[in-house]
Amino acid sequence: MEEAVGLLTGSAGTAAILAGGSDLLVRMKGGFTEPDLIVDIKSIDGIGEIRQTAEGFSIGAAVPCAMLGENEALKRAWPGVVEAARLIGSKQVQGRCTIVGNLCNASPAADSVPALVAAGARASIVGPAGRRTIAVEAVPTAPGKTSLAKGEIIDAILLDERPARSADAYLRFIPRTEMDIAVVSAGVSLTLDTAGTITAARVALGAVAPTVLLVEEAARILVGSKADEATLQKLEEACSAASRPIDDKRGTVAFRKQVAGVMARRAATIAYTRAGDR
Amino acid sequence: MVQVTLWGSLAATAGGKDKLEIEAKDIRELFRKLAEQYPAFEPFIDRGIAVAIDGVIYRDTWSKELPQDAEIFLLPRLAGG
Amino acid sequence: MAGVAVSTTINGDNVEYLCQPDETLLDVLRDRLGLTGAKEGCGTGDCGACSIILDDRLVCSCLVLGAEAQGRRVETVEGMAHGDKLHPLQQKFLEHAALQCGICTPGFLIAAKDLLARNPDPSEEEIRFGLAGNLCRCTGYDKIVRAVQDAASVMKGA
Amino acid sequence: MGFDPRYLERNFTSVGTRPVRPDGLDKVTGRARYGADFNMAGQLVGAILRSPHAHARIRNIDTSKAEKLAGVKAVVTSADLPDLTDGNAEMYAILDNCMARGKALYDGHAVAAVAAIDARTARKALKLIEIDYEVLPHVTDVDEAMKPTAPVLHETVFTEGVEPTPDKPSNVAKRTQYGHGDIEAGFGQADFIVERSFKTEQTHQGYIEPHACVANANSDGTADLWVCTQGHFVYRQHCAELLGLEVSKLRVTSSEIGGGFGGKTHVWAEPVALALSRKAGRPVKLVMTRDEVFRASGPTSATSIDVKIGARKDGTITAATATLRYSCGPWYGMWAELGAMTSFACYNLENVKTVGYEVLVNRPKVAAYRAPSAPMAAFAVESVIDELAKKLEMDAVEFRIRNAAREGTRSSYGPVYGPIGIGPTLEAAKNHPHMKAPLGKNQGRGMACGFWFNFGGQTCTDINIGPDGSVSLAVGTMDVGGSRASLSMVAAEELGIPYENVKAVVADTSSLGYNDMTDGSRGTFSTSLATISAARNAIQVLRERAAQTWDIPVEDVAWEKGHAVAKGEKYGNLPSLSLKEIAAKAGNTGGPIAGHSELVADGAGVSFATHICDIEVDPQTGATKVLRYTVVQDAGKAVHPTYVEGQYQGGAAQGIGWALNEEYIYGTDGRLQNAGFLDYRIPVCSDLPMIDTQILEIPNPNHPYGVRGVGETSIVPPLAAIANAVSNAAGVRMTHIPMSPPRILAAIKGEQAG
Repeated sequence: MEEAVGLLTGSAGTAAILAGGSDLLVRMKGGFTEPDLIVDIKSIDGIGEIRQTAEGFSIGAAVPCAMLGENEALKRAWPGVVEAARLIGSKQVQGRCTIVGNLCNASPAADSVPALVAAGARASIVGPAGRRTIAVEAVPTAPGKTSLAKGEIIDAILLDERPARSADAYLRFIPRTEMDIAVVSAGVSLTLDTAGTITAARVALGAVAPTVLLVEEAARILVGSKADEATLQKLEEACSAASRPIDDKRGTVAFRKQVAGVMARRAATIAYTRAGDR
Repeated sequence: MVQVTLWGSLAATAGGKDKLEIEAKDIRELFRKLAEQYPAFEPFIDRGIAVAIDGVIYRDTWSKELPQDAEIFLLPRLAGG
Repeated sequence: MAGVAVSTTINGDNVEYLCQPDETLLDVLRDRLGLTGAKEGCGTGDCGACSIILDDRLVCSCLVLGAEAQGRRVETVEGMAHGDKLHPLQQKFLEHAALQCGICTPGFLIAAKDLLARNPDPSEEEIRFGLAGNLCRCTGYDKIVRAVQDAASVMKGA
Repeated sequence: MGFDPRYLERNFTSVGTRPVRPDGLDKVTGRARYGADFNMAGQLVGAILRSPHAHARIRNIDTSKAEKLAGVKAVVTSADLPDLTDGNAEMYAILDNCMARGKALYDGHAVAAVAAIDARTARKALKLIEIDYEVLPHVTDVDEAMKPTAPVLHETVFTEGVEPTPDKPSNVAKRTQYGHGDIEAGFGQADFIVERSFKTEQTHQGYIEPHACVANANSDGTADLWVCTQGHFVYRQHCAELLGLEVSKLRVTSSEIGGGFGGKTHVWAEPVALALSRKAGRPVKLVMTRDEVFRASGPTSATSIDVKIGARKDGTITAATATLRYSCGPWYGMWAELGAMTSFACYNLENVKTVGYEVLVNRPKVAAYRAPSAPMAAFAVESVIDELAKKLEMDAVEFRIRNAAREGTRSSYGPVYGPIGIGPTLEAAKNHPHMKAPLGKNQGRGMACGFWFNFGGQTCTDINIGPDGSVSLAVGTMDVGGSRASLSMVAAEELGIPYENVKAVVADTSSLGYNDMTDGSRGTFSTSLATISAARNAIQVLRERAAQTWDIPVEDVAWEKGHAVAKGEKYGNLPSLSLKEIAAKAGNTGGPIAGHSELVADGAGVSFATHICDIEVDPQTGATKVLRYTVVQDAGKAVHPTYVEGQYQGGAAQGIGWALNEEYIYGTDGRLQNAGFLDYRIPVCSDLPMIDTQILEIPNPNHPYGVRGVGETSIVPPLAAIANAVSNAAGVRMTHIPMSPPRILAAIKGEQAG
């Protein structure tokens, strides 16, 4: 790890970190980037593993997304994060892509990011100045841009242990059934009390702003409710209102605003059912 | 004698007339007479023409015989995928 | 850039090659090693025609660098048959006419092999989603799905 | 060769069976060689520089820096491809498309090319070519391009087909008109009239294999080209004409083809590869990237269509009109004309009129795409037919059956139909269980008909009989989806031998006479005619050799089930001679035994299909799901039914993609925004259900077995069938294709808002 940080810090030209390569190689193919240095981090000790820690889970930066779906404990604790990670690309891409790569690519439409933000995940960063940990939503700052300093590498994503009656869910809208980038997406994480009342909630929306939106108003609406129809209607409206999307080749402003609410409502319903089942 | 209908853009080459009666025993004679009467027709022959004889579409094979009183449609050579 | 020396295993054989650091494994297979079974349909991981299995994981070889194959195991369509005996998937693709132009076929065969290794008894829906990373423009997928279903039942019986 | 009714009684031995295709083994083992799988010793890598502008004058091209880069062996521009087209507008358009001459006419238009020792050097060299562009105003939308204020692509284009010819240049290259009867009077008799406007966006054939070739041009005027193409003889002709080569000195070998669907019917980069090779004195391999395939090779037209149909209360259509505007890219085409010819071809109409406008826009040159132009016209017409049926309170199938064309109907494009299959496909659809299956909430059923002409054309085929009695069949039509199997079956059928004894190959251009390309659904129709003819010629030789062996007159020798048989009581003791026995003695009886044929296959026989589909619409997101899909189509006679089904299914799948998600998306800057499979969304496996097929066999009177082409018609009905299903499910008429979720949701919201 020190060697990788040293290489990246010392490089004079453009340097790129290679983990899964499913974004980097596409950018290289398209001529959008011609790195002078490519640092393959997959051989760094432990970076290809999912570890259960005292606090929860540590998902190494080189763990391909397919591995998340093969980890039963993680699936049980964070089903929404796992389903989001497993929606990135095809089976072929799943065998390569990583959630850290998805995060650092800083696309507003990244699938795993709204789920990670809703989950309150943190990024563990190693750099020339040592180690630091920040909330995942603080990593992307604009499309294609991150808050990472030169030489810094995210070595893992950290997820908490789950309290009882907690669950998350992620839904996205795509025109096909597979192989698309999210037109809009929503991640919802909930904790219920024994009576089924929501005591904690986080709602994040993707592809409706330059970076993933954490919609606090939506969380406030959910907390104290039992995800009844009136609450879900308010949630839907709040999420549509919070969305600040653009028109582009994948969708229109009107479509994104409207469907963001629909996705949030449906994800909340799934998360609520899941949380009640445990 | 055969009844010839010039279709689509071909009609313009015959001064807007889209129906002609021509004495021709085969496609070669038909084309020759059309080109004599309507010089603007010739480039279309070079481009390729489809000839429908009593409903069946043929290419421009010169020796194809035209039955007496046949209904002939001249269509542009088609493009396919 | 200086070349990278790579030692790897391809379809069970030890192979050594020299490649550029930014050269994809697909280009190495096709242009340096003469293994043209994997095809480049897009070069961006969107069509699956270059599918291979790398250390038991299905990947697009256009999204892997040649240098990354160092010390790993690569399986391509050229390694599916045993001598003159076709893999059941290959046989069933032939019998069901699961190919028309055939350009996507190597990728489908490799992806289907990986699918059946993980799930020997897939439902139609599981096959369809399992093969969603492979584009076919000729068949409408109908006969491909049937061939995989048939191969799965043959392989279970074997 | 006319249909031989005896075949109806006859039991075919090969035709109609489902053997494994001869090229299958190579394709499942990865050994089959496609365009990019071929290499020559010492080959260079070619790459093309493309315009980033939709419309720009090229003031100057400076290639000096690129030429000086180490490893660069040739740089070419339009100056290296002088205009040899001699006034042939179609060839000039192809030349201008291969390499821009003075003006770049679309985003992706080739402006220069290099050949270098490797790909990296070639890419670097492209960046060193300096082009001085004067960016011009552009237009990419078909309706916008027709406006008098639109930027004009060519000052030399004055609308053809209008009297008098306009004195101002415009983007409307041509107007065409088809039809018969009295439209005004017809609408006067109508009790109900439906009139609507429709739009369809541009789509790409989407073949998975990018264009690829290896070119080797020698200084003595000879050249070789290895290429993926639907017609290697046509590519030879194009390349020879554009480069000033003698046709017979250019040998073109077709590789296996990874899909074409019309997109590989004329040259794109092949002349450039030859020009590079000629300049460099070395072979050059040129392979397009996927981005180049989308930006610079053959999409279909974007369209804008108005349709008006009137009917009496009893369900008889009294009049129908359509105005069709089709984009052609920057050069003249016949795309609107094909739309005008096909739009009402399914119906028996007394009064019909269609008008087509060929419209030039700053988009890539339009190429044929499977039944070119017919799907969009069918979408517009079949949508209005459905709406009219509703107004009449008639069942949509019954309404179509009542008005369907039949033998003796004057078609909307002119000629009178012989025996045709539209009625039977409609009856089959009406009686299909799919029509009666229950539908759930938010689900809708739609159906539609489609028509395509089908072609014949020039065809040359050889049959050579080996000394051991095995047979080689050399054809000149590219095998795009199993024709080597079907043609081997036909050869086996005629010769009376097992299918396994025939080996079919696609011969190169130096080994066989000229063949038109595999387009217009002509492959199996035309080449089976030529194969039957060649086989019968070979049988004539076999009979002569048997006669010689027996020393009897050839008239007394018949050919039965693969054997020469002496006819007549006086030869009662002569055992028959098998093909194998005759072949073994060929050296003693006159040398090699072969059968050849050169012909123009005519009378391909028009083709009709009816499709049924069920769609579920999510009213909150506009998402669609195809629940069930059925294709009913007339094949005349299905030679290899499995591959006929494959054609039906494949065409339907392409139509589904077109209907729901595929489209070229241009920015206001005139640049294509989705030149890749990520955002140009062709259907994936999980998008589709199984696609049911029903093959009808209404013999084509112009083929001995009754065969009709089957390749294209299956893409004609889906746009309309799906639009009708979505409209029924969502409760709002969809008029813009593709019916992507944002368009469906906007339509639903619009309807709710009133």
